[in-house]
Amino acid sequence: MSIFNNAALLIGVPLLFAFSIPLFGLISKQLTKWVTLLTISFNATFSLYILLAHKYPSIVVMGNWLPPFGENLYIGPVAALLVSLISVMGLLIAIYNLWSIKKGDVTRFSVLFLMFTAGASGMVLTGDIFNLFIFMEITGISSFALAAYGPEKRALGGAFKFLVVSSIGSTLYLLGVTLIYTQLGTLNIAEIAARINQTTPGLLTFAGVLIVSGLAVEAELFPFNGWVPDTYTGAINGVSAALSGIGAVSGVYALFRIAMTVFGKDGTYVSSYGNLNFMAVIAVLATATVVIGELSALTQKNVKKMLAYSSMAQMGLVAVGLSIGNELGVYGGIFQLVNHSIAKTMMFLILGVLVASGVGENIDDFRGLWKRSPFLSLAFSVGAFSMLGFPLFGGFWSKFAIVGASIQRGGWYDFIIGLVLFASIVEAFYYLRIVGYMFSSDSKFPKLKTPWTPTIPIFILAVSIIAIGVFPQIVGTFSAQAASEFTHKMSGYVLNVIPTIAAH
Amino acid sequence: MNSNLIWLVFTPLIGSAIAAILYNYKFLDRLITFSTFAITLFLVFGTHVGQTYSMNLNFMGRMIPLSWNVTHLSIFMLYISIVFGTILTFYSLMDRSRMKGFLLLLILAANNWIFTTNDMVGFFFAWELMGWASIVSVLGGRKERKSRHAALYYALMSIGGSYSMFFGLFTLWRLTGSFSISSNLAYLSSIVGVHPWWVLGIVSLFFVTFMIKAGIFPFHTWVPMAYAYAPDTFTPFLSAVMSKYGIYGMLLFLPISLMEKGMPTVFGLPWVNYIFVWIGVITAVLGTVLAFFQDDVKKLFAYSSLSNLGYIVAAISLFTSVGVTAGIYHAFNHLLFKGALFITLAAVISRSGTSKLSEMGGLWKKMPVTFFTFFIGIASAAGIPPFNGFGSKWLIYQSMIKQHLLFATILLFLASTGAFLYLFKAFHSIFLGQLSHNYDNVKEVPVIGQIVEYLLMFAMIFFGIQPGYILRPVGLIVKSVGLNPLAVMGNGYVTGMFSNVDMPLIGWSLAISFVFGFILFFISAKHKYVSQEDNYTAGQIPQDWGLTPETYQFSWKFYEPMEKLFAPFYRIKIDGFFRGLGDWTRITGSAVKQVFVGNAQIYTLFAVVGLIILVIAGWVA
Amino acid sequence: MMQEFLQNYVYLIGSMSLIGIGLYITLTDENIFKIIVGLNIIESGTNLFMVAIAWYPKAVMPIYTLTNKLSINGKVIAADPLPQSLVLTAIVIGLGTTALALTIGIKIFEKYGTLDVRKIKEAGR
Amino acid sequence: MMFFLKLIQSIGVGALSISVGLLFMGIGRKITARIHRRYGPPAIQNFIDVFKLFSKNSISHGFAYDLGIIAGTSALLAAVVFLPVGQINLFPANSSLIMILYLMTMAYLGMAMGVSSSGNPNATIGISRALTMMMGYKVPFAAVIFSVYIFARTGSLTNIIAAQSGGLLNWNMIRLPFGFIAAEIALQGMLGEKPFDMAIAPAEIASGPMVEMSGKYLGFGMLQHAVGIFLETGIMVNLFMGGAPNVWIFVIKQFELFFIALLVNAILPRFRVEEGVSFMWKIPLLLGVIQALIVVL
Repeated sequence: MSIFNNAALLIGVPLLFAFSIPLFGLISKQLTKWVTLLTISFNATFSLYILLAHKYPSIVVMGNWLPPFGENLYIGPVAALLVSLISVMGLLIAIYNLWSIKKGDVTRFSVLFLMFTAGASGMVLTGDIFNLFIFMEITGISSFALAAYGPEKRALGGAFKFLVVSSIGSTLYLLGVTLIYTQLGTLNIAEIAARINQTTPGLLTFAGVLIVSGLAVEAELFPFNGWVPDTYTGAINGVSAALSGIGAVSGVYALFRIAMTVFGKDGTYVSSYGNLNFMAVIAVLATATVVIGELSALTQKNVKKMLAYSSMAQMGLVAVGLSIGNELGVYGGIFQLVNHSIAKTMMFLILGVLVASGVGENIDDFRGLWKRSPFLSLAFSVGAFSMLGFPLFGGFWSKFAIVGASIQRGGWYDFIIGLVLFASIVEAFYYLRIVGYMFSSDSKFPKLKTPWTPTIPIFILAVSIIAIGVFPQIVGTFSAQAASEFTHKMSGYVLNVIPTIAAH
Repeated sequence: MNSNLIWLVFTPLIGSAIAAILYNYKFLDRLITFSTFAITLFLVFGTHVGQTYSMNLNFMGRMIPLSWNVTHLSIFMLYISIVFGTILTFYSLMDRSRMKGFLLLLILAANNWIFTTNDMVGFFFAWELMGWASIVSVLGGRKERKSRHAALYYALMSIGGSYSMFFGLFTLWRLTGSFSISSNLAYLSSIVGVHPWWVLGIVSLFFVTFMIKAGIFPFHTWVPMAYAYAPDTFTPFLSAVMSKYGIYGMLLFLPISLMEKGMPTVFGLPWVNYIFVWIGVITAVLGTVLAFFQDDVKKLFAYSSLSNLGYIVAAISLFTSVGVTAGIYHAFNHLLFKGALFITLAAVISRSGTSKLSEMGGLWKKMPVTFFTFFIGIASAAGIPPFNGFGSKWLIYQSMIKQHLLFATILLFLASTGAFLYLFKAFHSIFLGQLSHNYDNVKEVPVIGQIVEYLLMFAMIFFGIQPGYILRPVGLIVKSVGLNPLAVMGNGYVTGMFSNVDMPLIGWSLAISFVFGFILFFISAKHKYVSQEDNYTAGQIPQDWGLTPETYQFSWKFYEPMEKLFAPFYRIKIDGFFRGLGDWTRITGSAVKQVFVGNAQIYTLFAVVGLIILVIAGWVA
Repeated sequence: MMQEFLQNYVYLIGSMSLIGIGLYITLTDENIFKIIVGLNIIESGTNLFMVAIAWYPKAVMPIYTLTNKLSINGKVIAADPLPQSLVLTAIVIGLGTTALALTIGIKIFEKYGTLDVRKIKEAGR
Repeated sequence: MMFFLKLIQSIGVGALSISVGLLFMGIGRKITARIHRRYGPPAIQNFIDVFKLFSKNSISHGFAYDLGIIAGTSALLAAVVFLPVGQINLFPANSSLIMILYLMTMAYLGMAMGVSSSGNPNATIGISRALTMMMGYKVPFAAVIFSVYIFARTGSLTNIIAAQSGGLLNWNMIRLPFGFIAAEIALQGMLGEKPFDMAIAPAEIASGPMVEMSGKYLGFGMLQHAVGIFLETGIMVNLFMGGAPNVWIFVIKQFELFFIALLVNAILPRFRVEEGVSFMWKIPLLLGVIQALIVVL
C-alpha cells in the first residue's frame, strides 16, 4: 500500500474551480471557458503524470483514516488509465467548446462541464461504494443539465428522458448498496470485496441485481438504455461527445468494478458470488445491446442519431469484452473502451463543426463532403474505420482481442460473439455507406471554411487513432495492467487497498 | 538478419503515408506509388526461399510472436504480384482514373505480408488491411452511385469473410495455443485422421474467407459489381492479383487433404476435394454463361475472371501433382492475360469514355497497339497456343481426366469454348466493325501506355512459348507441398501425362505458315482499301435511309440464340439470397428501431421490466 | 404478535410501499410534474429504507453519553449512525435532481407547449 | 538440317491438305449435283476457282481484315502438320489432340476478326452464328474425345492410332460405337454442312462471313475450308478408324467420312441456330455421355 494523497487534487481542483467559476464569470463570460480549459488541462497533465510515471497502485486516504475505516480513493491501473482518458477527452472537448459555446449561458455551462469531469473522475477513482453513488449523481445531474443546454427543444426532451431513467437507476443502485451494507456493515469496496462470501446468497443476489440494473443505465446496456438515442441526439454535439467519451466510460467502469471486483470470484474466468452469475447476465444484456443498437442504426438517416445508436452498440461491445472475464477479454474491453471514447468523441466533434458550418445532420447532406472539407471527411472516415475494427486503426486490436477472448472461452460465448460479429457487419454497412457518400463527387455546394480551434482536438484524436492502430502498445500496456487488476480481485485490488485484510 | 522481410511490409507502408500526404498532386502520388513498387521489387530480388524472420508484438499483455517465412509458393506469388503491380503503376502514371495510389500501396504492404507471414495474427491483419484498402479503392469508380453500391456489397461480403477467418484462427489458437500457421497446419494434419469433422469445420471457416476473396460460387456475387465499377486502373489489380489471395490461402490448407484417410472417397478423391472440384466447375460454367450477355465490358471480363478462378479451384482441389501444377500455372497465366486485358480496357475506356459494348466499335483503326494487345490477350484467354493461356488449360484437362472426372471435364471444355464466344464478342464490339463518328478524334494511348502494352504483349508470347520459366518454379512449389513435381523437359515444353506439347515448335509452325500466307497474299493480285461504309448491301445505299455507323454496328443481342438456350439458368439468382438476407436485416432493423419509442415512461418501463426479469432470474437461480 | 411485527417492519413495509407508489405514478401518469413527484416519492422511499435498516427494535441512539451505553457485554445495542448520515447526502442529491427536473419541466412546457410526456418526442426515428 | 527436312515435309503436308481438301470440295459439288439430278462442275473445278480468285483484283477494309483472313488459313496449315497422315507423322511426340483443336481455334479467331473488321453486319451475324454453333458441336465432341482419352489412356493422336492397331475390330469406331455416332454428328457441324450451315446461310445473311470477300480473300477462304475439311476428317480417321498405313488409304478413309456428310448435306434443310445447338446438346451429347459412362464404369 502506498499512499499518494496528492491525487485527491484530481477531484478537488475541478470541483473548487467549478464553484468559483461564477466569480470569473463576473469578469468575463469568455474567461470561464479558459478557466475550464486550464483546470482540465491540470487534470490531464496530472493524471497522465500518474499514468506514465507509474504512480499506481496507490491510495488516497482522507484525514489519515486508513481504509477500511476512512474513505479512500484507489488509483490502480484501471483508474489511472481511465482518469487519464476522461481528463484528456475533457481537455479536448474543452478546446472544442472554446469555439462552440459562444452564446447563451457560458458561465453555467463551464460550471457544469467541470462538475461533469470531476464527477466522472471521482467515479473512476473512488474506493467507496457510497461515494460512487455521490459521484454518479454529480455526473448525472451535471449531464442532465448539459444535455438540456442549447437552443433546440429536442435537447430538453432528451435531457428529461435521461433524468427519469437515470433517477430510477440511481435509486436501484442505492437500494442495492443499502442491502449490502445491512449484510456487511461497511461501504469500502475493498472490504466488501474481501468479505462478500460472508453474506446471505439470496440477499446478495437481490442486491446485485439492483446494483447491476442501476449501473446498466449509465453503462447504456439494454433494456436500461432507452434514454440514449434521444439524449445524444438532443444534446449539442460537444455534450454528446462528452456523454459518449466521458460519461459512458465512468458508467462502464462502475458496472464492472462492482460486478468483477465486488461480486467476482478470483479465477481464470471471473464469475460472481450469489445465486446469479452477474458476468453472464451482463454478457447477455451487452449482446442484446450490440445487436439492437446496430440494427436500430442500420436504417437511420440522421447521422447524429446513427452515432447515438452506434455509441450504444459500442458500449455493448465493451461490456461483452469485459464480461468474458478472462484477462484477454478484459484487455480487449478496456482497449475498446479507449478506442470508442476517442473515435466517438471525434465523430461528434466533427458533426458539431459540420452542423455549425451549415451542413445538415442527414446522411444526404454528407454527399461530396470530401470535396468540401477533405480534412473533416478524412477524420470521420478514420473514426468510422476504427469503429469497424479495420487494421491500422485502433479498433482493430480491441476487436481482435475481444473475439479472441470469447472464442478462447468457448461454450455459449461462441454464440454471443457470432451475434456480435453479425451486428458488426451491419455496422460496417451503415458506416461505409456514410464514407461512400462522403467520397462521392456530386456535391454542388462550395468548400467549407473549417475554423482552426475545433480542428485541433479533431486532429489530435484522428492522429491518436492511427497511432494506436500502428503501435497498439500505447494503450495495450496499460490495458493489460488493467486487465490484470480486474481479473485478480485480491492481488489486484483488495490487498493494495487493505494489505492487512485476511484472505477469505 | 533477414530483416528485409520486414521491409517488404514497411516500405509500402511508408510509401503509402507519403503518397497520402501528397494526395492532391496526382502525378506525384502515382510516381511515389510506382517507385515504391519498384523498390519493393528490388527488395524481393534480395529475398530467397528459406528466409525467416521473427519479432515479438507486445499485445494482449503478452508477447505474440510474429514470424515470416519465405516458401517457394510465397516467393512465386511475390514475384508475379509485384512485377505486375510495377507494370500497372507505371501505366497509371499517365492515367486519369480516380485510383488512389496510397491505397494501392497499402494493398501492396498487405500483399507482401500475406505471402510471407507464418503467423495468423499477421495474416489476419494483412488480410483485413487488404480488404478495407480495396473496398475504399473500389469507391472511386467512374459511376459513383454504382461504385458505391458495389463497394458496399463487396465490403459486406469481405468483412463477413474476415469474420469467418476470425473464428477459424481463434479456434485453432484455442486448440493449439499457437498462432503459427505452419504448426497449426501440422496439428490439423495430425488430427485429421482422428477427428475429420472437426478439421473440416475449422478449415471450412477459412475456406469461406478464401472463396469470398477469390469470388468462387456461391460467393461470386460481388465480383462483377466490384470489378465493373472500380476505377479502371484498379480493376486490373483486383482481377489479376487480388483474386489470387484466395487461391494462395486454399493452397496453404489443401495439403491437409492428403492426410484425410478416414473420409470416403469419390473417383479416388476425398469427397471434400470432389465437392470443391465441382464448385470450381460450377464457377467456371457460371462465369462463362453469364459473361455472354453483358453489355458492360468490365462486367463481361469480371465474369471471365470468375470463370478462370473456377478453373484454378477445380485444378488445385484435385491436389494431384498435375492438378496443383496446372492450378498455379493457370493462376499465373490468368494474372498475365487478364491483367493485360483489363489494362487495355482501361486504355479504351479512358479514350472512348464509355464501357458499354454497344456504344463502341471499330476502334482498331484508332488504337492499333491496344488492339494488338487485346487480340493477344483474348487469344491467351481462349487458350490458343502458342500464347500463354494454353498450357495451363491443357494441363487442367489432363489432371481432371486422370481422375476420370469426365463430366467435370466436359463442362470445363464447355466453359472454355464459351470463353471464346464472349471474348470474341468483346473483341468485335470494341475494336471491329463500324467506327462511330463520335470516336473520330480518339487517339492511341500515350507513350507510357504503349510501352506497357508492348511489354505485356511480349510477356504473353514469351511465357507462351517458354513455359519452362514458370513451370520450374511451380515444380518447386509442388514439391514443397509434398507432391511429385512434373518433369520439365526444357523451357519450351509443357509436359503432360498423356502427351507433351512443344510450344516453340507450335510457334515456328505458326510463324512459317504465316510467312507462306503473307507470301501468297503479296504475290497474288492487288487489292485496294475502301472506307468502312463501302459494304456489300445487295445494291442498296444504306445512307439513303439514314444509316449511321452506330446503327450499322452489330453489337446488341450478340448471342441471342444462346440467350434462349440458357433462359432457364437466369431464373436462378444466387444474388437474390444475399440481397434477401440484406433486406431481411434491414426490415428487422426498422422493426427493432421501434423499441426506442421516445417516451420516458416506456423507457422507465423497460428498465423496470428488465429489473423484474433479473430478479426472477435470481430467484429461480 | 401483530403489534410486534408492525413495530419491527413498519418502516421497511412503508418504504417499499412508497417506492411502489412512486414507480406506479412514474409509469402511469402522463403529466411531467406528476412523474417528477413520483420520482421524488421513490427517493423518499429509498431514504426511509436506509434509515429503517439502521434501526432495530430497542436500539438506543448512537450518541455516547454517561447514561447512554452503546454496548452491553460487548454487544452493540446502538442504532447504526452511518446510514443516517448517508441519507442526509441522498436527500441533498434528491433535492438537486428534483430542482433540475422541475426546471427542465418548466422549459419543456415553454418549448413544447405541453406537459404530456407522450408528446415529447422527435418526429422520424 | 533436321529443321529444313521437317520444314520441307511440313510444306508437303500443307500442300497435300490443300489439294485433297479442294479435290473433296469439287467431288462434293459433283455428288451433290448428281443427287439433285444436275450435271455439276468437274471435280477439279475448285482448283480452277482458287487460281482464278488469286489473280483477280479485290477490295480490302484495312490491315486487320488482311491479317485476319491470312491467319484463318495459316493457323489451320500450322495445325495440319501435327496431324498424323498415314505413314507421314512429322511430330509424333507432339500430336496432342487438344492442342490441335485449340490451334484450330486460332483460325476461327483470325477469320472472325478479319470478316468482322469489314464492318458488314451480315458477316458479324454469320460469325456470331458460327461461334454459337461451335459451342454446340464442341461439347459432344469433347465428351467423345475425353472418352477416347480415358479409353486409350493417352491424349496423343500417335498413341491413339497405335492403340487401335491390329485389325478392324480394334478400331474405336467398333469399340466405341456411340461415341463414333456422336462424333460423326459433331463433324457435320464442324464442316458447316447442312443441317448446320446457318453461319453461311446465303438466303438470310448473304453468305454470312463471306459477304465482303472478293478476289484473293475469297481464295483464302476457300483454302481455309479445304484445309479444314482435311484436318477435321483426318482427326476423325485417326480417332476412330485406326489411322492408315499410308497416305492413300488415309485419304480414302477421309473421303468415306466426307461422303456421309455430303449425303446428309444434300438432303436435309437447315436448322435454326438455337435448334441446332439444342439438337447437338441432346442427341450427340447423350450418346457421348452414354459412351463416357460405358468407358468410365
